Amino acid sequence: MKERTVWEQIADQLRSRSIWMLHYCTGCGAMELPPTMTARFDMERFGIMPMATPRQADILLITGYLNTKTLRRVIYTYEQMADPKYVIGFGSCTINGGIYYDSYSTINRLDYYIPVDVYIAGCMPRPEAILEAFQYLMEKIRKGEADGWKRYKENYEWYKQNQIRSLGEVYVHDEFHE
Amino acid sequence: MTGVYKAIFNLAIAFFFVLTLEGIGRKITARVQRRIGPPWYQSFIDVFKALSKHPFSNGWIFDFGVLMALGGAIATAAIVPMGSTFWTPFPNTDNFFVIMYLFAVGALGMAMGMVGSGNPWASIGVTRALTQMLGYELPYLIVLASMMFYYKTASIHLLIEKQAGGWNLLVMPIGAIVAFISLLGMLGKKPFDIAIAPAEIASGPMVELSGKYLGLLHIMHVFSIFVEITLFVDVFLGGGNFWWFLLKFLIVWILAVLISSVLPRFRIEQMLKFYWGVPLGLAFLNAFFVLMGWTL
Amino acid sequence: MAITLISILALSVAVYFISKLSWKVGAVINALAGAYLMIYLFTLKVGSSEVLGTLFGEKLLLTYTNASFYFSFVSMLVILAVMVFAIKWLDSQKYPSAFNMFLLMMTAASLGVFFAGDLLTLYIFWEIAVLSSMLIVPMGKKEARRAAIIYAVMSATGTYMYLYASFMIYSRYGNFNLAEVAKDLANDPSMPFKVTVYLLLAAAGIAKSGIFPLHTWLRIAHGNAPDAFSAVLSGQLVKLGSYVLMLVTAFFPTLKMFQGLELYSKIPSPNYFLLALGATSIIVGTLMAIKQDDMKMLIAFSSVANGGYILVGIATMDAIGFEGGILHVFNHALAAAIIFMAFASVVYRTHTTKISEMGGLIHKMPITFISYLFAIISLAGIPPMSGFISKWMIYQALVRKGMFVTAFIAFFGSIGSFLYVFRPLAGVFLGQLPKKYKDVKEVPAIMWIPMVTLVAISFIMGVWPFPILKPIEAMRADFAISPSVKIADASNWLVRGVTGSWNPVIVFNLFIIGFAIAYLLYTLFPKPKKVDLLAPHKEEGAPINIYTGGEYIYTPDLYQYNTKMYAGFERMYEKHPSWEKVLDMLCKFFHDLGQLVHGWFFRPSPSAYAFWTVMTLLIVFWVRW
Amino acid sequence: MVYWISIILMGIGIYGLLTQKNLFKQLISLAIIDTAVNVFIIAAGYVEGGKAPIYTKALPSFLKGAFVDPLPQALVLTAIVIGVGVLALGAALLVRVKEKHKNLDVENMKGVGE
Amino acid sequence: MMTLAIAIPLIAAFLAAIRKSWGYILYAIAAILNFILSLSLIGAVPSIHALGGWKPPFGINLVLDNASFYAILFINAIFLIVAVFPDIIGKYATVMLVLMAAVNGFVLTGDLFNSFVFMEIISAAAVIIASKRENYYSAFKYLIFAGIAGSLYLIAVIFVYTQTGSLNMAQAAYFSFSQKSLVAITTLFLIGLGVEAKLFPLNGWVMGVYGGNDLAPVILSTAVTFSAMYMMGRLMITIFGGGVLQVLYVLALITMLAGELAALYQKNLLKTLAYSSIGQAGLVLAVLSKGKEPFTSLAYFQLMNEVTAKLVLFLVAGYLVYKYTNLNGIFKSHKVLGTAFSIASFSLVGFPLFAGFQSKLRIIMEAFKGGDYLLPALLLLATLIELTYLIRWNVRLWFEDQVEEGEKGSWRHGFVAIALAIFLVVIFFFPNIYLAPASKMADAITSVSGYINIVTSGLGGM
Repeated sequence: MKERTVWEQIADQLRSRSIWMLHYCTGCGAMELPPTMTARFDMERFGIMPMATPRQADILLITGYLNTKTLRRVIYTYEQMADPKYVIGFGSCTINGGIYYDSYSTINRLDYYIPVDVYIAGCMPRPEAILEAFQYLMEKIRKGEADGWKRYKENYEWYKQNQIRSLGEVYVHDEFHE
Repeated sequence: MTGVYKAIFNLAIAFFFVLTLEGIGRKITARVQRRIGPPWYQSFIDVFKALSKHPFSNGWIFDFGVLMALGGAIATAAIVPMGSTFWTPFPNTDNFFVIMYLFAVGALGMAMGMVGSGNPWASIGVTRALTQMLGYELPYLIVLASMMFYYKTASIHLLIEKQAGGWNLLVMPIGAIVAFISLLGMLGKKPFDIAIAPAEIASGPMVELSGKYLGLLHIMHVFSIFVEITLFVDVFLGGGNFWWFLLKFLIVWILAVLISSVLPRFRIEQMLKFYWGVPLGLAFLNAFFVLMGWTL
Repeated sequence: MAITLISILALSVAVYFISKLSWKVGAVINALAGAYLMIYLFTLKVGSSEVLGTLFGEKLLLTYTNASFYFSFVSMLVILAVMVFAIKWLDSQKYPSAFNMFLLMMTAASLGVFFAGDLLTLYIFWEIAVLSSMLIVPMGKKEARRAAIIYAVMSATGTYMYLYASFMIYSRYGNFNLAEVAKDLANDPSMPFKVTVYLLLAAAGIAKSGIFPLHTWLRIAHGNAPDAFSAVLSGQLVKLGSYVLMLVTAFFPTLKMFQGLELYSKIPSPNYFLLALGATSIIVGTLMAIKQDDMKMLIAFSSVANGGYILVGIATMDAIGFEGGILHVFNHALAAAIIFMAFASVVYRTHTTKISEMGGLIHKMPITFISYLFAIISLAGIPPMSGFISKWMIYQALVRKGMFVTAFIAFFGSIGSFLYVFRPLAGVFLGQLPKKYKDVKEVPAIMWIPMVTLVAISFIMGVWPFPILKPIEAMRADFAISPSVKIADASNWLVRGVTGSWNPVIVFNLFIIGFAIAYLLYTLFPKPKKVDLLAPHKEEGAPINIYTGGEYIYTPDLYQYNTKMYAGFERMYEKHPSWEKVLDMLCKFFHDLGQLVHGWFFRPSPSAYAFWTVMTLLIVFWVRW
Repeated sequence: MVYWISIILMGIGIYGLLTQKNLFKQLISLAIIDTAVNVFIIAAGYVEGGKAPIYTKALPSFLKGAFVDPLPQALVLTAIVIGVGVLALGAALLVRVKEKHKNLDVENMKGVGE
Repeated sequence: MMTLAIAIPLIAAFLAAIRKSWGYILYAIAAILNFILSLSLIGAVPSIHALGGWKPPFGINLVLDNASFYAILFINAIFLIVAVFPDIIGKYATVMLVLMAAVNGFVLTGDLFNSFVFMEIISAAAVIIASKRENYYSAFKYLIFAGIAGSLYLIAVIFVYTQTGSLNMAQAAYFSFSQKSLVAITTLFLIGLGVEAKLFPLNGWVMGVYGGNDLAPVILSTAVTFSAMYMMGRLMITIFGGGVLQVLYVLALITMLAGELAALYQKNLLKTLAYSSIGQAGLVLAVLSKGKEPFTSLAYFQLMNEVTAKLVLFLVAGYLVYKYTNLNGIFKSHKVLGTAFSIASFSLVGFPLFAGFQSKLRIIMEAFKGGDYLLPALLLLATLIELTYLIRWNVRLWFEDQVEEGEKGSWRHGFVAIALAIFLVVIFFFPNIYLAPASKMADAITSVSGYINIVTSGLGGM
């Protein structure tokens, strides 16, 4: 790992204090986010805020399971985010496919397709776990260890291969989209 | 030459003070909602973090628009008098209309750049912002026009001097109330954050902004807030010396934040109907009172 | 003057035959003639006067005043630009020879209107200008044929009222001479006569400059005329109307004429009536412009609104308001000319005027875009372009006079203008480029040079407005409009109003500094990565690079927001009463009346003829006995 | 008395023009009006108890002045000629009208638009 | 010598009736001779010619004063212009010759009954001309109308005779009628002449006749209208001064508006122009009915302008309407005709640079001077309507997408039309070409004593 310059260290400090989050939700995972945001747990006190578009976001929160159809969107969204960007895999679905692991269309392991910085285990993880994960991510950022975005750049070919293997072609191109 | 120094001071105050206030505002909102909220310096972190990221640019008009927006906002913030004749950078040029329209340069730049990003959400947001402008500007301008008629001047620092006997808030309270309601719209605070409704149109004009573009526009927004509230403080609260000015600024800001933290969002035509209803009527009532000489 | 005008009129006929050989040569001759006229304006001495000829025993007088200079200068600026523009643009037109001829003819006639020293000369040149311009209009789109008729009729409505009033004046004072008439009117004891004459004379200006009851021709005529000619229509011809309105409100001593009729704030009620019409046209123009999908019609309605501004400014009977109104003539002329030329360039390449069919042209036609951008900044009245100064002056006057309702309308129009000028900006130039325009190119230099020149002039006048304010101040001195404040204070770099002043140079510098600071900040932080907008032309299957909520969109037209942009606002007045419909009803009424006459008297069988003969016999006997 | 005849004839003529749908009947009505006018002219020149205005050498001198005015009669001759001409022209036209429009009834004529 | 003006065409007509194939040539010769003759008459003004040596007020006499001189000059000039077009005249040369004789006679005659005879001949000839191109029904309607009018005219003549004991016009002018009989006489004359002069509501025939073929409007709307207007002035002003002039004024104003309104509604080019000529006739009559100078001269000035413009319009329209079925954009193929048409129509409207401007503005000006505010207002309203449909036609004929392939045009039409159109422009710059004759005509018409003097003393002519 390259040594960070002073500016980068300062920047990492700032980045760890201001985490703007884009959450990809399939349903059950998103259930746990409102309590995290609202008065009970209040994630804004750590500078974490939900954002509307990938352009503005720093982290991509993947809650719940992915399938071949949604994975395209996730990859696409991830690529639209500005560097540096981080990914949190939320719940066991992103780790091993969760309860739908044996479905023909379920993506079992997110890590093959985009680099994940932090996983949150559980089905479902409690808000405390989410906050814990954020704290952990902040720590990693501060240390400069949250380098998923760099890994993605370096190993782009590998990620691409995985994506193509699973999806056939990453960007949809058929008669409906012309 | 002193004008230039004062202008630079203006900008510095605008940047640091308003960013601080933003943090305070978020804190207050959090407290209203029984949360703890971020620290007061959170906005600084946000701005500089945004600036530190590696952004995407959607073409030269996108860049140009952002620069024009910030440039316009800086130019406007530089000529606004801060509460007293002494803190007036350019006493010959602090005409109200000049400020209002110079302010529009920034808005236009932002609108152009954001629509230049090619994203329809941005266009929708901008059209909403423009429509909203149609709503809040009219009552505001009528109140200001009646004030200029009353004092026979449009120069802000002269207006401040004329209030030595009593604040306009007390001289024409109706006008002040209308202006404050318009101010809420200008600030884009909660019942009137139609343009950047994040849940509806993916934060509207800002949809394509990443990294430093977001940061620069945030700074522009900061200057805009400074101009808007400063105008209100100068024209209605009698300005005052530097510290008084800051205090009044703070109070106005907190009031706006408090109101916005408990209200939901209007729909666009609801907003128009609202502004063209009671506030506009009151503005005309105020103008009528001024014409008749019935001021307090 | 007389010889120049007549020779230019004669030259215009010659140009037709030259253009028949080669229309390019004709267009160049046109441009040279325009340039000559432009220079000629500066060689003329203010106050000189000449006799054009004699008609009905009255001398036709040409007088060169400050107002003549100012208005002809503005006109020539616009016309010259369009003439140069047309050298290349004409190759997209069907009737280049006739266009050249009528354009030059119209130029000479308009100058004649501005030079006219008496009512009759004005009328003659006015009709020539109307006729020649009316014959250019139908060369445009299909709808333009109807437009020409409507234009002719509306214009004639005003003109004939003017004519009627002119002869009323003549039969009373035995004089057509403007200066004499002004004196006579000031001393005339009969108030009804003065009011009638005033309103009837103003009718010509109202019809021509598209003020409220007679504004509907602007939409259809400007919207469908040949594209470059719309620039002349909106930038120059409409100003003929403003000139007449200026004559009747400011040149004629209305304050003295209508003493005792003051309605509000020392404005006599006839003037106030005009002012109300102006204000109405601001509202109508703005609201209608906001909902247009055709970009030329949009700016046509904006011309209605701006004509209203000019009238409001002039009719305030206030020094600064008057100057504001007159300066707005210049500003709007330039802005409208640039905008229409930019649109002509766009149409030249894309062959459509529908906003909803375009988008993203900025990447293909950047210079056109820049011209349009600066023009709308001027049109919306934003510093540092010149458009702000005139609006500022008009506001000053309105505020000083305590005319809050009018001020409200002026503000409404001003903010409304942000809305409507943004619509073509976003819909035509910004956003996604539809596939069919992937091969569009920037227009040739001969077309963009005039636009850019006008932009430069407007810009310079915005930063340093004193040269253009000088003739206006002179005009105000001629008409002795009070209060006599010094508005243009060039030594202190200030533009002064009654309620304050501002320094355009400082404002401009501040803006430059602000922009520099912004640029500094911009370069300090990480370099951006350039992404394409939706780029369907690059390679098939490439991903879109703008945020689409994770969706894949390959058809850029679908990702362009340019229809019903202000749907929320438009919905509030979608059931508005339509003046066009009222006028249509009027037309229908006359038409039906014709049908009635036709059916009753002209079509029937011999029996009916016999009946009418007998009836006439009986009626005449009855009447006479 | 003769005037009355003229007026009645004229009334008949006008009534015919007003009421008849058939073009030929209208033409006849016109002819009746013509006749009415002619009668009127004769009546105008009539002198009560006057003799025929035939001027011979044998005419006694006391009869001078008791002539019926001869000029109107001369006029009537001309008028009749003209009337006949017009009538003939009208009749000729009606033949063509009938050929072209298949009918002489105003309401049933074909191809009479506008 | 005046008699020749009637005699030449009549002789030619007899010859033409004998040898049909000579018709056109005879017509052309007669038209040229007549025009030269009427030019040469200038030396003979003022004079009268007593037919058969019967001195007025006993016999029929022809009167040549300024009014009738310029009228026949103008009328013969029109006949001469029409002579350029053998294709328009076609088989109708004989009738045209009769018409020429009748119109000349109508203008020249100084005898009331004689004028009635000529009027009937004009009507008969006009009816035959109107029946060209199988336009029988309209011709028949015209016949009925003319018949009724002729009867009324005749009754009026007889009235005059019973009052004055003479048929001589000068005698009638000299005689002072009682007010009631004056009214009765003028009313009957008004209606009798009103049919030819296109007075409302006696102008129903116009649409069918003018709109039915190419010959009728060209000659009827010009020469015949001119003679009718001349006679209107002669009878209503010179001979029966006063009388029903006010009624005429009102009817004329209604005529003007009704004609223009109906033209606005009309969709057919020839019929539109027919209505337009009704409107213009209304204007001329309205001005004429003022009964005094300078209105009379302006009325004739306007009439001359209108007739010239109408000649161009009807020539072009008649030519095009029967050549093409769809006229859209047809001027693209007939540029010269189109230019002439446009110039004539602009002149009709009264745009500056064209003749109509001179006359219309003068009328407005004089009306104002005379304190009449109604006429200018209605005139301008009518002009507005006129402008609407003329511009509509111009735009349609020039700019609409061409449907039919254009054919090669006739040079005769092009030449004559453009020459007349340029003449209209010339008149704008030198209005005296028309205004001087018009004012001389008006002088002669308004001067009652002058007319009586000519007839009673000026027995010089042949």
